Amino acid sequence: MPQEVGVQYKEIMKKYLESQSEEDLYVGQQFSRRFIEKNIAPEDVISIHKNALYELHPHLRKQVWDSFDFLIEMMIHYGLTLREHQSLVRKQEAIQMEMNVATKVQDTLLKTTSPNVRGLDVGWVSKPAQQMNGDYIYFLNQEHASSVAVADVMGKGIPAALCMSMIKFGMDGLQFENSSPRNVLETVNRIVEKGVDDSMFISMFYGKFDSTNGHFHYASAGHEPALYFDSATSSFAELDAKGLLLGVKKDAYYEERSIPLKAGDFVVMMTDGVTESRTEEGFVEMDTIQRLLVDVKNLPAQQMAEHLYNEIGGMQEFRLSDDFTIVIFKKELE
Amino acid sequence: MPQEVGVQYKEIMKKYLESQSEEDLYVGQQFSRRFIEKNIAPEDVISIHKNALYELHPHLRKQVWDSFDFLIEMMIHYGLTLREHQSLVRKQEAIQMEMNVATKVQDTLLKTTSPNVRGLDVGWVSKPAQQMNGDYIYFLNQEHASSVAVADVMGKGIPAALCMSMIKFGMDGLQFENSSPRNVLETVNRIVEKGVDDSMFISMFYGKFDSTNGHFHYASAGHEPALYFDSATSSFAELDAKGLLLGVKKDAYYEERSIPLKAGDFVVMMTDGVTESRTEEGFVEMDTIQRLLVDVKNLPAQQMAEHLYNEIGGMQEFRLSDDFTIVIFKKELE
Amino acid sequence: MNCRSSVEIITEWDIVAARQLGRNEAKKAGFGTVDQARITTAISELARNIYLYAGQGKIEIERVSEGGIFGIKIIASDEGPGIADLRKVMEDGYSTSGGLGAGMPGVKRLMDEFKVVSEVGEGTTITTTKWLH
Amino acid sequence: MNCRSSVEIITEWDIVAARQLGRNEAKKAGFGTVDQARITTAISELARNIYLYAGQGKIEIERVSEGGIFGIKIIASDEGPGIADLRKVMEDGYSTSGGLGAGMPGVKRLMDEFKVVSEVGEGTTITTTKWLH
Ligand SMILES: [Mn+2]
Ligand SMILES: [Mn+2]
Ligand SMILES: [Mn+2]
Ligand SMILES: [Mn+2]
Repeated sequence: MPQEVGVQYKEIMKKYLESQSEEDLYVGQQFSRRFIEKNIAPEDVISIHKNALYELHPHLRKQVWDSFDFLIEMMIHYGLTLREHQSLVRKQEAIQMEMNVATKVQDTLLKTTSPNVRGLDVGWVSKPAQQMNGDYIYFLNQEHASSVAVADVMGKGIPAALCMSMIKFGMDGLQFENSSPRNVLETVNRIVEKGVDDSMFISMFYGKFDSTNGHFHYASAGHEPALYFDSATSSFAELDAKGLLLGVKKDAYYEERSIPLKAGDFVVMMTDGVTESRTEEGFVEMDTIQRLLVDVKNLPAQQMAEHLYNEIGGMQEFRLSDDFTIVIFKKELE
Repeated sequence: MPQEVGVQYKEIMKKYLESQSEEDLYVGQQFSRRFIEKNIAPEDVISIHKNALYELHPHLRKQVWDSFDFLIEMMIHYGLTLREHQSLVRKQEAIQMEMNVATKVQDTLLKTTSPNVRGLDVGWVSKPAQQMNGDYIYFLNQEHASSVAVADVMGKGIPAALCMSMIKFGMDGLQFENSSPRNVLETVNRIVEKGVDDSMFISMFYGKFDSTNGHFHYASAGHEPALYFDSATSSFAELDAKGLLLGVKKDAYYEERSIPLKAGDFVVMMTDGVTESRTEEGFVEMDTIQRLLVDVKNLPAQQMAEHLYNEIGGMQEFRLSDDFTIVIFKKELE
Repeated sequence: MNCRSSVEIITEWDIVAARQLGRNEAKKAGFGTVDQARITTAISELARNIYLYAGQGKIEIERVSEGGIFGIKIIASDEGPGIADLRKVMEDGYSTSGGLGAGMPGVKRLMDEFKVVSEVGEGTTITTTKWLH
Repeated sequence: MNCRSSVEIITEWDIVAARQLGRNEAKKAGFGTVDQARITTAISELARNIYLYAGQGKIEIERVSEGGIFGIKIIASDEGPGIADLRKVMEDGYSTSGGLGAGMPGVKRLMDEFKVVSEVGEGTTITTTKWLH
């Protein structure tokens, strides 16, 4: 460690010993902040201190100096921990960089294209609570139908990301003729069941808007019910269907249901990050969500989704405790 | 911090001040090891030390005690770093657990089955340098052909793992009629090019043994050449074919070549983790690899692969600097 | 038990005044030397943040008690630019590598309780308490 | 410049003897108090490992020089069970949480150069050097 640190230390301490002023302690502490950066270990500080004291008061009894040697010995393990910390910080930075790359890869890998089918207005928002999103939206676009899978992978981070890529490629391989919600969930369930071990579960809601007859078909693998807004009565109903989480059982059965959508009706598909949003006052009530949706029911679907996120996210100061995903399918006015 | 630590500290220091023996320092240091575990910060140690010295030598001049107050002030930032370290260690442990889950998911996701086609003996080894493997082996088994893709994803860890899952699902979707090496690489290249951003490259060697005519067909996307052993002349030749790394260019062209395999001939496909193994004496020479293979040429392919790993891995004390993958296709003796 | 003293932070020397006040109050409240130093360091960091990022503000120090336990509460407030990304500010900066000193996470670690309220364009108020154990 | 002294490690008290020898040699070589303490701690850890895991072994201490720079070399050897997974032993154990003290990574950090040779069933030899800067 540089000689000059010792000289400065002595000067600052000398002033403090004369004045005992807060100012000198402040100067001293500002000075000490640089120690760690300069790789000066705590045992080095004791040694610097001992030397400074010796130069200022050389005639103290021998035991004082011996006691400093003892103190140095007691500090060695702190010095080791400090160096360990520095290596851990570097490791952590490397992991952070890796996560940044992984997030970019995931974004590119999982990108999906909003549907564009006549008569349907689609909006969506998906925000991760931490760096990597464990919620997943997949759009399937066909000539006369628009479908969406909204999934929530249990767990977060890297394992969840791997699972999602599996879902994506599984769904990429789906043939047109099998794209009914029930068939999709059955197929994806088989892929997930085969591909991952028992500790991984995925909930999924699959909704399909058929533009030929204006019906919304859906099935659910243990997912949050969707919300259906009936514009005629200005009331909400939950859309749910029976079905196990993906990956639990090889030959799971998924119920398929449907509902006609009239102009101005909309369906809101969500993950539990929306319905179980926690604020300082407790969970966000379903009533609140419905009220927020009604407030903006005449806006385009994308603005509706963003409004819901801004309001509910805002209630928790955007410190989400879970990934937050909303997809809105809204039947356009003729 | 517990009162009793101070009492013990004083006793140990007192003995040391009387004897100045190494034994007392040893006892002292063993005692100090527990400090960090007990959440005693370095500034606490200074305070304990000051009190102990005061009880042993109360009549030292005032400046000594003031100097300890100064020293405490200088230690505060060390104490903070220590606490930061403890929080970082916990974070690191959480990441480690996540990585363990991810590795398990990856293992299940990417599992592949060794081919079982008449006349061909297959062996393979794939060892990661760190926790997650960035090399990837994919076997494709057909009635009269056995194929293998050996890939090395640039980069390691999580982003690499995501890429591999993409390759796997891409290849799962391949149709039988398109399984010629050139077609496979062209298809996978399109998937990779579409799926990942420009920072990700993958090298791949694709080899296909056709049991109907005993030929080995191959193509390469910027991968290490394979080694062909001609049992008739007991000599090696490199098998290479022109082709860009996967993901560089959308419409990359891949050359396809082939070679007849006679009984006792074998082909060794590797990643650069094998050919660029670094030992204390420098890189492992190709000669060494060839000699090691000849030594065991009469053993089953699996044992050959393991022998190569044990020898080359051993030279670097199994601290691999890169993922290490070998696949051996050996034409069986009639 | 409701005497609140305060120091306006305008120049760097006011940081020293705030420290001095904090140390005195901590001593009077019965904290030992090491905790006095910790409380003073927390005040120092809060005051420096005001000085550096808000230009000016105020440090208030109050002795408090709750359920028979005594402690010291520090309120650092300013009408500066506010903190846009609280999550980021509260993240460990790993003082080893950074040059910014202890920062918010450091203050949180030095004290027992910690709360930030901040609005962009409106200012920031940080309330933090240390209890006599 | 080739005097090698050594201590047999059989009982816990031999650890103290090895420390004493190391401290004396480090002092003679011209290391300051703090580095003396670091070298002694490294020896202490190595000797304790021998005592705890190999039962018995030897610590040798040698003054060395290379290109005009002087230093001290410690060789810790035993014929104990050896280390099966060197990679794991060299990993940071994060002494904060573990109870095993500094361990191998700690010794490596206390010194400048470090090398382990170990064979299962044959024993372990650790060679580590610190240079006078
Ligand atoms: Mn989730
Ligand atoms: Mn969720
Ligand atoms: Mn690689
Ligand atoms: Mn490689």
